[in-house]
Amino acid sequence: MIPPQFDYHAPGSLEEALALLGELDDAKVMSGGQSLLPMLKLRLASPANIVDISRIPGLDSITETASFLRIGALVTETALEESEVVAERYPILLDTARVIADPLVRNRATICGNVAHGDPANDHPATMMALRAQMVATGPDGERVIGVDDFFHGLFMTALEPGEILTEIRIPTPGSAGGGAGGNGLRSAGEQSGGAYIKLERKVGDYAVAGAAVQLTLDDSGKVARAGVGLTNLGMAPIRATVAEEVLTGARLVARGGFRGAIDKMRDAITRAPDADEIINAAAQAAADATDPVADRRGSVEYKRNMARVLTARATARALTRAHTPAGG
Amino acid sequence: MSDAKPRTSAKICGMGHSMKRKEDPRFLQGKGNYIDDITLPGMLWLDIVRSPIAYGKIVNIDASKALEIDGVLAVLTGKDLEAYNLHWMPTLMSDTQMVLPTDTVMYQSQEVAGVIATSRYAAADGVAAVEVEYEPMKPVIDPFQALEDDAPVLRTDKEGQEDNRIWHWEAGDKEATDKIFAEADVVVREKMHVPRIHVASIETCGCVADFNPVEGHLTVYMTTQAPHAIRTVLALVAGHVGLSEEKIRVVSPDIGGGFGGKVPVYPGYVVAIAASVVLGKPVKWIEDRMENLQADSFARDYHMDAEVAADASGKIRALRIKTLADHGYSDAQAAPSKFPAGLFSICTGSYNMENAYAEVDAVYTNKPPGGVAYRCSFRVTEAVHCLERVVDTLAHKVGKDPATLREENFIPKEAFPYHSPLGWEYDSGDYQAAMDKAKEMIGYDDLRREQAEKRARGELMGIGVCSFTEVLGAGPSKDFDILGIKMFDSAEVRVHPTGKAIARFGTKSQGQGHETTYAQIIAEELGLPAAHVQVEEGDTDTAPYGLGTYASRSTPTAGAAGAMAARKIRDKAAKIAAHLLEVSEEDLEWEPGTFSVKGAPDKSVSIQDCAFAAYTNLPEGMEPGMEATNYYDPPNLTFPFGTYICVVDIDRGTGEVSVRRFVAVDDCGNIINPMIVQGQIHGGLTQGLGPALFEEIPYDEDGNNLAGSFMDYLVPTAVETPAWETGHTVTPSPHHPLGAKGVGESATVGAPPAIANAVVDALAHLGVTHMEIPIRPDRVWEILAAKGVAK
Amino acid sequence: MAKHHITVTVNGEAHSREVDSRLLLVHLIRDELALTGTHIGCDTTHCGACTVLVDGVPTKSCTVLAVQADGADIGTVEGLAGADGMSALQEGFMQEHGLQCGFCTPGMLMTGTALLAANANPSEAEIREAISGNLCRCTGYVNIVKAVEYAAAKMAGADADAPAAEEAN
Amino acid sequence: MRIEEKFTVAASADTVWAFLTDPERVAAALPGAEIAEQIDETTYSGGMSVKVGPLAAAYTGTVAFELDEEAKSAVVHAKGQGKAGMGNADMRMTSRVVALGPGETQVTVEADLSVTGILAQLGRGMMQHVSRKMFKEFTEVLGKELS
Repeated sequence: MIPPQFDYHAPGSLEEALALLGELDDAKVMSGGQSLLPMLKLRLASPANIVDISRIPGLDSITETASFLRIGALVTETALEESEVVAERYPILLDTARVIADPLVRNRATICGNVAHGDPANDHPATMMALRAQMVATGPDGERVIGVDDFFHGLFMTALEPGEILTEIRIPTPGSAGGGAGGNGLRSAGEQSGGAYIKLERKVGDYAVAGAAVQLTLDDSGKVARAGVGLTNLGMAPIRATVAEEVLTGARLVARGGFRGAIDKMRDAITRAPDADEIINAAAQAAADATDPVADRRGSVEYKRNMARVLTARATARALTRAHTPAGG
Repeated sequence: MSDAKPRTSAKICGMGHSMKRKEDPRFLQGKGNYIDDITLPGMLWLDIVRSPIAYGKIVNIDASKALEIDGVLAVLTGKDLEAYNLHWMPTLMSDTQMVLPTDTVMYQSQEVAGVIATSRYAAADGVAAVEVEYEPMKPVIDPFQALEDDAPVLRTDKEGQEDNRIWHWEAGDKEATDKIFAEADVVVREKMHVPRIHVASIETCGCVADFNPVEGHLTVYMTTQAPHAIRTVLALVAGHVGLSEEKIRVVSPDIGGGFGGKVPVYPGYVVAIAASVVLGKPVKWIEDRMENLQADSFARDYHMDAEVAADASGKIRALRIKTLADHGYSDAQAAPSKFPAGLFSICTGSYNMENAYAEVDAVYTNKPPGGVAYRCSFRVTEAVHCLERVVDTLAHKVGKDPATLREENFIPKEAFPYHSPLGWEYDSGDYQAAMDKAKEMIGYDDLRREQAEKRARGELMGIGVCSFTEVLGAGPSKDFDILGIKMFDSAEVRVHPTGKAIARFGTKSQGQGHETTYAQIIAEELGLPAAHVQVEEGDTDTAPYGLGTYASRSTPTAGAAGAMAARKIRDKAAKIAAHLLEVSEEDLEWEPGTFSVKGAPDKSVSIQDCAFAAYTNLPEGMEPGMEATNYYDPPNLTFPFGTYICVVDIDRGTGEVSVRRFVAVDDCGNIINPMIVQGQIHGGLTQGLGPALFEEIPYDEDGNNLAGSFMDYLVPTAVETPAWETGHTVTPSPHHPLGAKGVGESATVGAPPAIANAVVDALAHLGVTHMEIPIRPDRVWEILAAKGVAK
Repeated sequence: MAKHHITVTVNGEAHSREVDSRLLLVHLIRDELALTGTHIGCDTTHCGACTVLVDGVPTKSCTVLAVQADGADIGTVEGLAGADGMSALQEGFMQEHGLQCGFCTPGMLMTGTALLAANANPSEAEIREAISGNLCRCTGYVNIVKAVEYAAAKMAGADADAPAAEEAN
Repeated sequence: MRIEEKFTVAASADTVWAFLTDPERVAAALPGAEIAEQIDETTYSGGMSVKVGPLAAAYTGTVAFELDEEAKSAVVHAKGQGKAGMGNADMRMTSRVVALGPGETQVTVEADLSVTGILAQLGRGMMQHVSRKMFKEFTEVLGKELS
């Protein structure tokens, strides 16, 4: 398996990279190359030019500001796995990184590459949807910020223009107005959030049969203030399961203790409020209903829809547990 | 039944010692010499244009653009080979197979043209630039459809071929078997498919063909498990163009895994040889993984319909199996010529029964030709899977624990040598001992209790049992040959004056550790330290003729030959010792490495002393030197056996199966190197796990191979593979010189039914009696959903 | 198509070459530098037979361009052995029968070496996870896990006479 | 592979029928399709290039039209060969046009698509996604052009 001929360019700065993308015909941006090079070797893609951005300084950091966790274009999956702030505060990201390809691929593969590739079978897009991430595209005219909902256009298609590079992903911090699961609601005191990504794969290194990312923010009464649900490989593009999010939002999924818990219980009994399991199941079913999978060697349409349901329920349960465990759990 | 202590000291390191492998240092330091490591001066590269369609006419091949590429020297097509009558070649089963097509392609990824260039990269560019115009035809993919009256006849090249049938094979007494079925209390039946799989050795196939135009001599370095047989086949195929056998040298270098996939002659080898002959330069061909998975010989692909007749208590009375074998477009199996269905008639397994009848029909389809054995002694895996599955169904039907039902049907150990209803003479066995040990190791009764508790809670846990009997060591010359060449194997042992030795064999290791185990055999018999015995295989110019390594035949045949050759040398050494000690031969005693005088143990000479004397101080009239050759024609096959028990847990939400524990108790007779035997079992189990849960090569209706790369051909990683637990019993083979039986493939044979039985066992209370392999999560989930237990 | 002048240090030795854009690192190592211990097994970044260390990081060299490695420090299996023969991990593979055909072994060794550099005392699960990008068709992985454990124990100065592979009888 | 689609267009049945039976207009509505020349009364030669992100494939071949004016049913048989060993594609598509009202027409499309080669082999339902995407774009253009 030998790649076709192309010209390779390794710009030393972002400006240089953008200039190259402007000048060159049929140029493709490469960071870790772990998706692009296999496609070249299979001769499924044959760009005339490859612009390798991996030598550009300053794009490889993970930093947390008051509002965002900022992941640079060259941050590898391994770096994400080893990041303390990710482990402590964004376990859903750690979940996601850990199930991508295999450890050797993750040493080179980047988060931004995983997202920019636009492959609905990639894992990060669903998580980014659950987290309401923002994509920072840098082009000849500077930066523009694209909300995750507007980013994925279809099979291998994204909002990135040919001359643009995905230079950063911004994830709202759990404590920020974004509240982890987005929305514009102001954060109230005592909020807690947690998330989880669960992937069903046939073996290590496989694309997902299905994957579900769930991020929950609970208010101080234990009710879901905001919910984010993203799904992997269940349609032509990554899917945000908005109905499932609506089902979860406002629900109290975990009982409070003590006197307030007893009052809750009485009220729920009188109003015949559905219990937590029923709500989670309803959300999971709503997630399944949002999918549009095709049958392949990974399973039938019915199987995949059901896996969307099962994985969403499990990811929701895990997200809840984490929301109730200090420091992300 | 307990392990005998090794007869030799740790210094000599004969049988029973876990000697560290002699081949390891070079592999560990990156100094192995695999096919792609060979570079010859002036070497060119071959890359192959392959058909993207499964069936169709070639309208035109336009190589002009390829020839314009810098470095591309030539494009060889079927028409070019036709000029030398080299466009077709015989298969090992006396069928024919195209080298390159002249007009029709018969399967996806079939070789269509060869591009020869000065580099790997130019050759690949050349392949992409060759334009082939096809006129596609509707392929025949389903073997059952291939048998229908309106199916197109695929092999129009074969005169008199009026349908897609290749052959019909049967064994046993049909009438007597049918009679038992008609009167039996209980009959159970399962239909099952053991699907097409691929050995997927991590090293693909390849060769460097080096034709010397001045001397008319051809050297072929190639990934072959059977170099000598290949040399003969090459001479038969290309003798008419001047390549006679004395001018052909086949060298099999280090092999990165074989498992049966490196037995056949693939078109790529022949095209490389043709290119080297035409261009007068060395030509290298190395397959990539997609070519390997899509065009090399597959394994299995047996559709079986199995029935067992029993009395009301579950005592098995008879077995009846009807099978359809999908061979692709040519019967290119690597099997003994008189055994078109391999050793499938081992299908009565470990159980005593009155009668049995098995039949196999083979058909052509538009798929790659085959099949090879995938770490199995010629269709034993299919036979064992079939029997062990349907025996479980019987246990379920009569309400008995599957282990108990097996025990009640075992051939008792007093019954050996046992004559099976389908004609085998089992050499030795003690099936109950292996079962007892496996049950004890895994804690069988506790597991059954745990299962009952879990079932009550709605959790799905299963315990699977398999008690297989293998048949290895092909084979005795009265029955076994390949293209007429008897399936003996050989050893040649030379002891040098200083007491060191070289031993050469007709087999070829692909990871089995022959350099170590064969040295241990010589050490056992001669008392020379195994460290002082250099083992060589694979070069047809130096090694004695043999049929090669596959079907677990190395220890039963070449290993025996090594022992016999060493014994000849020891006999000669005894005479020399008597001469040196000035006593008669009858007065000598032999302890490994030393002859001493009976009653006077301090009067002794070492085997090294004898070796030196063989060159320096001979008894009068004795021929100098110390070497011997043996061509070993085994009197019978060997019949290793074992009991495997597997515990699985099933996720009711996703249908995922996880193998929690797996205990394998094997009996391969006397053990040469326990460490290596255990390693072989670990590997075999993993190659049983793969087909049971992951591996399969499916085709869509258009003939597209849907598992053509490691993206979809799912080789288990360390994460999916459980920590195997192994144990053994020892029941020596009475006819093998060392009492050994062979072990390389037992685990591949025994593991799939153990795993499948465990999954079925987990679902048995729901009325499930069978699961097709590979047991994919979606398949399990469909059943859970149908039974209303999916979460 | 453009050529690129690159310099790579392989096992401590610097090499300069003019390479095509598309030359894969594994082909630079095998075909140009004749270090054939690094193998090729799959082409689709699954098998890990081509694993080398790039600046200490285990990397599938079939999925990296040679030009991407310009300036890098590359380690291959040929560079593992010390003056006294074999590294602790190589010795572990030999003692625990962690290899059979030997084809995946160099990749396993490079991955294992990097694992032990990062984690001196990995658990069985950690070892299995670490080598999950390296396929082996012969050993069933059990003894590869033991080989890594052997090396960890030896490097920790523990009793180097770790018991060899014995059956659980 | 079988694809079935049903959609309504806000145009008269005759308008839709005229569109669906005009090779040039159909080609223009299919992204990547191109009619090169007319070979005979019902057959045209042409090409189709499929580009999905970095993934690209190009086919050349023929397309034949078989029309049943009365039943407003058209059978289009397209077959093509991919460049650089990409494999072959063969599609037999039957479209039926049914007037639901004066300005509303239902189109049903049934297509049998057979694709060989690497795109069909990648076990990810890639071709299903690609063909669904093409149909979707086609119906969008159709709707836009005629409404």
